[in-house]
Amino acid sequence: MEIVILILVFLMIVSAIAALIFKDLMNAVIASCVVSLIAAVLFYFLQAPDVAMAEAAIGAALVTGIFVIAVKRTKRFEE
Amino acid sequence: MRKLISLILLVIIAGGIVLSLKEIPFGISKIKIGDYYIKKGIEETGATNIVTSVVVSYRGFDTLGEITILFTAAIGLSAVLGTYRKRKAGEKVEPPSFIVKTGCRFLFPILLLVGAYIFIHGHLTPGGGFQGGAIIASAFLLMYLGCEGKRINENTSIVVEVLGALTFIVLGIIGLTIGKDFLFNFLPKGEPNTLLSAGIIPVIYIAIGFKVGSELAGIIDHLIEKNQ
Amino acid sequence: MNFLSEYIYYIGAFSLIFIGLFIVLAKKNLIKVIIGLSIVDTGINLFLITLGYIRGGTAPVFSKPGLKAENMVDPVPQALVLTAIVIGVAVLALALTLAIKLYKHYGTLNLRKIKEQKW
Amino acid sequence: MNLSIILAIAFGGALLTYFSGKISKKARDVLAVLISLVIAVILAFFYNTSSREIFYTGFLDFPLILRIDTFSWFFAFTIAVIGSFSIIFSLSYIRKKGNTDYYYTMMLLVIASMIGIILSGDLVSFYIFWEIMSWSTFLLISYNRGPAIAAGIKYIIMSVTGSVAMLVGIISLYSHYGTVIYTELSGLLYNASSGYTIFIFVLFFIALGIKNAIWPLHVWLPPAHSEAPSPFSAVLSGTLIKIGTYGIILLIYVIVKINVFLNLGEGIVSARYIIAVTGAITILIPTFIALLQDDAKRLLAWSTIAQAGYIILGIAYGTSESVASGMFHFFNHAIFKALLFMVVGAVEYRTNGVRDLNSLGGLIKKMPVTFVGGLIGICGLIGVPLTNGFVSKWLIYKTLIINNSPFLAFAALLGTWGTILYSYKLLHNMFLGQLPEKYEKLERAPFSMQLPIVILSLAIILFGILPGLPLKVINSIESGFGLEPLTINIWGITSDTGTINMLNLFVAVFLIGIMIWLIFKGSKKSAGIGQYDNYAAGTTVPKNKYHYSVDFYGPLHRMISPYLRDFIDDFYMSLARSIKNLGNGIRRIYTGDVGYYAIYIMLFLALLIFIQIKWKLW
Repeated sequence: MEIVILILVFLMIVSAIAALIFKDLMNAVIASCVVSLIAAVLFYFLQAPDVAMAEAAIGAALVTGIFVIAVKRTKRFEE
Repeated sequence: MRKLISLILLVIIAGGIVLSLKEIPFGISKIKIGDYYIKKGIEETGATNIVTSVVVSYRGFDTLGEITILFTAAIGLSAVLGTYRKRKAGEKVEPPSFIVKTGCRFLFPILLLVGAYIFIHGHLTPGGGFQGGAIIASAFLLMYLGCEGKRINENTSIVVEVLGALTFIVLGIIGLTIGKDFLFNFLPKGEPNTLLSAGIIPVIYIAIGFKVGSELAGIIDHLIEKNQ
Repeated sequence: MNFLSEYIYYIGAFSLIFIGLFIVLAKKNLIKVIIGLSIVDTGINLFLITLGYIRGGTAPVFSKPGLKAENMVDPVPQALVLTAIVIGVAVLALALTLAIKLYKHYGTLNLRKIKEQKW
Repeated sequence: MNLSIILAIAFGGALLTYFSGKISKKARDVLAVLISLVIAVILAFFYNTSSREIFYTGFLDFPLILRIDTFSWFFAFTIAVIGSFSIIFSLSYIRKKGNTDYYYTMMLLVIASMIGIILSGDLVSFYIFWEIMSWSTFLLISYNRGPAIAAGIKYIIMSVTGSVAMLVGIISLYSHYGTVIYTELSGLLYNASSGYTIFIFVLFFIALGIKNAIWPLHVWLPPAHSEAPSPFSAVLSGTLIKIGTYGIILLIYVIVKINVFLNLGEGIVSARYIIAVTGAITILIPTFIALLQDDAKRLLAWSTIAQAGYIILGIAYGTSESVASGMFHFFNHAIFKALLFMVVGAVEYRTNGVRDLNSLGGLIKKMPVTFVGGLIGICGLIGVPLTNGFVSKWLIYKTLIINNSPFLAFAALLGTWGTILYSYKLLHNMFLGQLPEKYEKLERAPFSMQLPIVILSLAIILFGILPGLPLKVINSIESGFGLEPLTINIWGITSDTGTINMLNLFVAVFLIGIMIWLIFKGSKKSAGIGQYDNYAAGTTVPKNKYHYSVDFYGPLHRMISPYLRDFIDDFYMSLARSIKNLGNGIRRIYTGDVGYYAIYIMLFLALLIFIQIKWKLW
């Protein structure tokens, strides 16, 4: 069980760093979506199903959608 | 240079946080006021989901403030983005593929249903108005992605939003008019763990669900459609 | 290993916060900065929930008859984080709208080039 | 009659005027005049009464007290009368300009707050009314926009500085003695250490001195007086700066008490001597700066500072004669300076805003009543016998000479000589000499302007011949202060060291006048020569080519102007500039780049954490 959590946190940090590194904003947005998604899973493990649900619905779906729209309206690549 | 400075600053801050976190162990009970809510929650509010009873009943006033923030953000967004964009004739919109289209059509009502289920059962199971509203809003996001040319009627969304907020406030004020506190739970509490229980909590959560759903859908609508 | 499993949630939460802060401090692109802010947001939420966790506790929902009140995790941070997430999305949407407007106005998202936010 | 009713009428009337202006312009004009007159009339009934009332108790545990005695009656009545005259004067003056409702409201508000200051019986209500006065004055000074706004800002910055100093003084008094009521404070400083008394003195003097434009604190006054609308300049110069005088008298004679004041310090470094010398400097320097001015209102503004110097000198000198002269001069100055500003205002009104002394001239034929007003005004200003200024100046010279202060007396005399020069320049360049062609068709000043001018001129003569009227009031004020009253009668003052009897002087002047008239009558009649009937170098002088009021006092100007730069003003300006530069320097941290702001926040956080790790302060 613990090893699963360790892997999840590791993945989360890696995708956060990926969001930092990616020059393509679309990829960075997807990476941050992954961060949110894993956070939602961690919330579930932390016995907070309400928050997990909210994070999954909002953090992973809505925020990503909004980011994608914003990136499409502006510029895709970081200078 | 700038990255170096940021890194040094963050290292110092991280050091401070590590020092202060040494005194807060993980997984040990630090519970203070939450204890009361857990022990008396069902008795006092009738909701089996304690988080719901905290959000809607014990700290209902906070929640009212919070949906006000949401509302303000939505207003600010529409004020910044301004008027409708007329789609130019020559502008080409990439049509969604067949699979996406069908999938969206198929998923949209199911998502609505799931959202509604979540906020109706907010006082019994995990979930509630915010989560359900967000799921409904993401259903609309899906609709925008998949179903070309369909959009929300703006007036309807505003009416739903206002009705949701109004329900919340009116229910709160009724508590005042019968001589108790704001947001007093005046309806019968009923049997715990049944759908019709917990007095006004499910009503308020349903109102919040409608409000959040229509508001977030409105935000998406603005971001996608309204632009020059 | 023991240390890691003890503090893994804290490590995760603060890694998110610091990575987000680093993005805010060091990146030039406005959308990237907003992504950083959302990561900080997630990290803080995770930290708050972690604070309320009790080892071996159950979620604060009396969905089954046999659950004991003594064994439940703290519901207060959960309620707080719930509202924080919703506010977070609203603020983020507003920030992105402003970013779009800035892009429309200046034709760039580079913060070093958008210099007229001076008073 | 209640004192709070006066204030209610004054403040309520100001508001009412504003709203009535929205309905009808006529009603507003009538209402404004009526309110100011009603206040003056009500105040007149308070003559020789003394009462005290607590009009509000709920203010932060401070009772707000109103009180009236002869001292405050004297000031309040003067202010109310001058105020109502200048409102009458405004009737036609302000008609050409916009925003009239606002003007009348502010004008009434200034008068109301001044009366409030005078009537208040504790320092907290004093301060509240003081602030109302400062701000409404600021709004009126910058009424004309343009350079007036700069003048207003200069005024309000200095005024706020003063207010803050005074607030510190009030708080300090409260924390020491637990009360801010005059009657309870009075005499308490007797036991205080002289250091504390000086501290209180300095704080209050910054505030009061700025209002009263004492020499190093005067820089706001010349631009403010010259840019404000003329009727308001009359109020400003005639009464508003005298609120500072009132405050100084209040401080020295009511709160601190005269015996403490006279014992504060020793010899040359005593408070009395320092303030008196400051007064003398305030007479000298501004008088000669006034001589150099070409703007009529600016000239009068500098003259105001100089005359305020006489008042301060008289009050601070501390003998019963000098205090009487100070207060009498306050009264006189209110009359003749208001009159002179009205005269200049009338000319300005008819010539469409010309105040430049080099381009006016010869208006005596066009505006004779105004000219006579101006003549009597400058006579009062100089102190010609049979005008009120004579008596007050006589008193100050006398007391300075008797009490062995020759240098102060000489300064006062020198100031008078300078006064003669600049006030003649004012009168000459406006009314005498050549009439420029463009003013051929000038009309007389309207009735609403002539009326206050005439009344104030008559008042100058009246109080010049019958100085006993105001001196009687001043005498009873002085006995209230614990000073020995003067022996007076209606015609003048009698004492061992010198008697003044205006009856004799009146008869003498009258006889001399008849003699001069007879001589002129008996001598040959002079031939009248037209203005353009002259020629030089064999040809007629072209019209408007030479205008001999230009560069009036030219040689004197060249001689003294290098010494008389307003270096105090330069000093303040350089101070302001350096502060501005400092602010601009600090502003550079706002780069306009959001990333930097985030770094600042993080830097601060990191600094706090670093301090905690290193020293464990909290």
